Amino acid sequence: MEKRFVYMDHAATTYTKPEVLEAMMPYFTEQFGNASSIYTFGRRSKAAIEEAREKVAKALNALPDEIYFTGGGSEADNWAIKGVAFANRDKGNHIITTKIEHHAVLHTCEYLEKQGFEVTYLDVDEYGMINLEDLKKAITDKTILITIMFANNEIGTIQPIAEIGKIARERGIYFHTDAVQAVGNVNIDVKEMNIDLLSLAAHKFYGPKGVGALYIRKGVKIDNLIHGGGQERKRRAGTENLPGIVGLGKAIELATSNIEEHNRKIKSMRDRLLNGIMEKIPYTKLNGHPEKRLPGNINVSFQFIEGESLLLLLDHYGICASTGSACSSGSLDPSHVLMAIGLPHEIAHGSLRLSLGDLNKEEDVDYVLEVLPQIVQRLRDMSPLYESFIKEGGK
Amino acid sequence: MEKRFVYMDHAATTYTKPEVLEAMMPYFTEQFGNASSIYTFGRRSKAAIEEAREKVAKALNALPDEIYFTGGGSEADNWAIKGVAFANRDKGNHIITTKIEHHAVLHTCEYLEKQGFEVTYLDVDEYGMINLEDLKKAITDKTILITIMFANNEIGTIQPIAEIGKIARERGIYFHTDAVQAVGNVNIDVKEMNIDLLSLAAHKFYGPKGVGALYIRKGVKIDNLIHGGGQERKRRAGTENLPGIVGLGKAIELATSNIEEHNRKIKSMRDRLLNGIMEKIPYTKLNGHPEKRLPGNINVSFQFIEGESLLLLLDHYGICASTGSACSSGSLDPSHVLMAIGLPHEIAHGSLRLSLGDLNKEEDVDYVLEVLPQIVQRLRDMSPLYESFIKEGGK
Amino acid sequence: MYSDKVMDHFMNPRNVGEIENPDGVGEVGNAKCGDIMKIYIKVENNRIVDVKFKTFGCGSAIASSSMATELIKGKTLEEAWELTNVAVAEALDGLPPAKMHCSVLAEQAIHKAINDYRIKNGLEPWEDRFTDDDDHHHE
Ligand SMILES: Cc1ncc(COP(=O)(O)O)c(C=O)c1O
Ligand SMILES: Cc1ncc(COP(=O)(O)O)c(C=O)c1O
Ligand code: FES
Ligand code: FES
Repeated sequence: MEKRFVYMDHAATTYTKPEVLEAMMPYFTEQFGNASSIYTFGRRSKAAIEEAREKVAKALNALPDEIYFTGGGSEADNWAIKGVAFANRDKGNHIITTKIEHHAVLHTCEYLEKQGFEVTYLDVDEYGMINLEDLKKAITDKTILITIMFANNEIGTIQPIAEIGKIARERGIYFHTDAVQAVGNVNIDVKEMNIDLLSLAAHKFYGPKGVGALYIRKGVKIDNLIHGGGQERKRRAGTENLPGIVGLGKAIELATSNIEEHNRKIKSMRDRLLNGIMEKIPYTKLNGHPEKRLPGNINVSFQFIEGESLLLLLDHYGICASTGSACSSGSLDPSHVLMAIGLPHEIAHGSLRLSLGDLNKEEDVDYVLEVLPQIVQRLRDMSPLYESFIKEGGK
Repeated sequence: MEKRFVYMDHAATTYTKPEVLEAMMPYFTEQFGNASSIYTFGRRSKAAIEEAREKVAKALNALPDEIYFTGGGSEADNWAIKGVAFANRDKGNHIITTKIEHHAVLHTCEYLEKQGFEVTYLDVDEYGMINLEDLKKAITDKTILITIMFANNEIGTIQPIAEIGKIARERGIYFHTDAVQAVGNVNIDVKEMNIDLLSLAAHKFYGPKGVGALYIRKGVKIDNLIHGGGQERKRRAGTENLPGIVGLGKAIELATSNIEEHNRKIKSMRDRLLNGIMEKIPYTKLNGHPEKRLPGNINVSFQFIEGESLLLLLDHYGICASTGSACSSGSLDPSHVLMAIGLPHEIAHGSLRLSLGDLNKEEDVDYVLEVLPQIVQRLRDMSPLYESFIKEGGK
Repeated sequence: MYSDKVMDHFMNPRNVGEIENPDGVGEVGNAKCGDIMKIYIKVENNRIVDVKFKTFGCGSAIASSSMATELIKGKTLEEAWELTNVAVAEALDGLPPAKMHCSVLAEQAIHKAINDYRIKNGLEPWEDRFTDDDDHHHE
C-alpha cells in the first residue's frame, strides 16, 4: 500500500480552485484600485465587486442590493445576530436558536445574554433535527429573531429551513440561517424559503479564506457591526477586499451552477466509504441524519477509542480528518453537537468526521478503507475499555 | 505629451507587491489547510501564520502574542475602541479622540455615545496637530481610553504619539492609535511610545486588501468583537485568512526593513511635485503640517475650483487622485478633516490629495506638473468665483 | 504540536499490553473525560521487573504511558513512586500545556498499581499527592 495524501476535511476548509484564483489574480497587482474612488481605475474595481455581488444574489435568488460582503462567515453570523438584536430591542429581547449551532452563533448568543437578551436553545433529536413544534412553542411575543443553521458542520444534518422560514414569516419574526456549510451543497432560495438573513463563507465552497457575505432581505432592520467608511452601501465599513470578493463571486457561481451533478459524485463516494466503514469496523455508530445530511459528510463514532489519537494515526498515513473529541478541543467536554444528539461522552470521544469534496477521488476511498480499519484496531488493542469489553464476552 | 497612467492615490490603497503575492500564492491551492487542524497539513498553515505574526511583532517592537489578525483596518479600529470601552465600563465611560480621525474611529465613537459613553473630540490646529495641554485637560477620572491616529489619511499630519502615550500611561488610561496610514512610513515602537493598542491594514503598505491586525498590549482588558471559534487565542473568531495573513507578514517586513531609504526616495519626489505645484499654480494652499507629515502626502487647495471636477479631468489624463470635496463624498459637507483645520468650505471644496508611493517614478512627477496646472486653469476659467476675483483685480 | 519524542512514543508505544497474573494493577481516569489508563506491574524483590499498559486517550496520554512504563521498568518501588508527571513530560521533550494532565494520569496509574501491590502484600498504601478530583482536569 503506497502512502497517499488524502484530504477529507472539506468541511473545515477547501482549497481555492485554480479557476477561482485565476479570476482573482488581476486584482492584486494590476487592477488594484480602491472601489470607492471615482476615477476610472477605481470604478473598474467597483464593477468587479458588483459583478460578484450579482453572482451571489443569483445563487441565493436574492437581489444584488441584498448582499453585503464581510470578512468571513463568523463576521456574517455576528453581524446578523447582534445587528438584528440591537436594532430591534424595542420590539423584544428574545432570540431562538439551537443547541447545535456553530460557535460563531452560539457564542454570539451567549454574549447577547450578558447584554440582557434571552435566548432559547432548542434541543435536537438523535439525528440532530429540531422539532418544529418545539420551535413554535418557544416563540413568545418578545421573540425578535430565530437563528437556525442550514446544515450542521459536524454531523451534516440539514434542517427544514423552508418550514422554519414559514413559521417565522407568519409571526413577523426575523429568520437568520447560518448557511456556511450549505452553500454549494444544497439548493438555496431565500425568497421561497422566507429567509431574512443568511451567512456564507467563500472558503467552504472553493473560494478564498477571509471573505464571506451576509444576505439581508430588503427592509430588515439591522445595526452595523463594523462602523466607519461608507462601503457596502454604508452598512459594512472597510476598504473592500477586492480579490477576495471577486473570488467569492467566481466560486459561488461554480459551486451553484451544478449542484445536482456535483452532489451525485460526492455522495456516491461518500456512501461507498461509509458503507465500507460500517462493514469493516464493528462497534461503529453513524452520527447525524441518515438521509438529510450534507452530501460529503461522514460522522461516525468508534467505540473504545479516542478521536485525537485516531487523527494522529490517520495523519501519519496522510489522511486529513476531524474529530469531536474533547482531547482535541482542549476543553473538558466533547463537541456540543455530539452531546446535543445524546451521545455518551465516551462515544463522542471516539468520533471521526470525514468530509469529502472536490479534492477526492475513488482511490482515496479505497485507501481510507484500507488504512482506517487497521488504525481503529490498533487503538482498540491499546484500549483498556476494549479489553474489558472483550473479557466480558463482547457485552 | 503622451498620456500616462499615474497612480497617486497610495493613501487610498496600494497594489500588492509581486514579492508579497508570490509569498501568498502557495496558500491558496496547495498549502490551504485549516490552521486550527491538528494534522501536519494544518500545522504547516499554522506555522505560516505564526511566522507572519512574528514579522508584525518585530515591525512594531511588540511580542508575537500581542498581535491579532483581523479582516482589515476598520475592524481593528472597531474592535480596539468598542472592545476596550465595553470591557472597562466599570472604570469609566469617557473616551478622548480627535476631530480628524478616520471614520472607522469617529463613527465607532459616535456609536458608543448612543450606548451611554461620553466622547471628547479634541480640536486640532491649522496644521492638524492636537494640543497636548488640551489632551491633559480633557482627561477626567472617568476616562478609560484615548484614541488618536498616528498619521492622518487626508492631510498626512503625524501626531506626537510618544508624548500622548506618556500622558496616557502616567494616568493609567489605555491608548489606542490608528496607525493604518503610518505603518511603513514612520518608525513605530509600541513599547517606547507607550501604545496599548494599534491598528494596521495590509493594503496600505503593499499587502493584500481584506486583512489587518490589532496589536493589544499584554494585560489590556478588551472584549471580543467577533465571537465564535477559538482562533487568534480565542480573541478573534473565524477561519484564519491564511494567504492574507502571510501576505501581511511579508508586506510589513518589506515595508519596515528600509523605511529611511524608502522615505527619502518618496519624499524627494513628493517635494519636487509639491514645489512645482506651488510655483506653477497661484492661489494654492498647502493643507497639513509642512514637516510633520507622511512622506508621500500632498494635500493642497486650489482656490475657485471644485475637487470632483478636478479629479474627473485628472482621470481623463490617467491620473488617480483624491479630494476632500463634498461633491465627491456624496454628503453635504466637505471632509471633516479639512473643516477641523479651519478651512472655509469653498477652500475645502478645492482640495486635492496626491499620495505618492512605490508605484511612482520621476516621470510621473513631470507629467503631473505638466497636466495639473492646465486643468486647474481650465476649471478656473469656468468658475464664476475666479471671474469675480479677477474682476475685483485679484483680491 | 507534539515533540518528535512524543510522536515516537505515540507511533511506537513501548510496553503495550497486559500482564497475566500481575502483582499490581492501577487504573485511573474515566471514559467520561476521555482518558483511562491502566498499568500492570510485575514485582520481584521490590523491583518492577515488567510493566505493561493500556490507554484510552489522546496522543499525549498514549505517549505518557509509554514513556512512564519505560522509566519505571527495573526500578525499585520506592524509585518508581518518585516518578512525577513533570519528569514524564520532560522525558518526552515537553507536552503542550493543555496536555499536561495526560501525564498526570501516568503518575497516578503507577501509584495505584504500586499501592495495589502493597495492599495485596499486606502493606500500608502510600499517600498519593493528587486527590481524586484532580485526576482529569483539562486546562
Ligand atoms: C487612517 C485610517 N484608518 C482606518 C482606515 C480603514 O482601513 P480599511 O479601509 O482597510 O478598513 C483607513 C483606510 O481606509 C485609514 O486611512
Ligand atoms: C456552520 C458554520 N458556521 C460558521 C462558520 C464560521 O466561518 P468562518 O470560519 O469562515 O468565519 C463555520 C466554519 O468555520 C461553519 O462551519
Ligand atoms: S487523554 Fe484527553 S487530552 Fe489527553
Ligand atoms: S456641485 Fe454637484 S455635488 Fe457639489
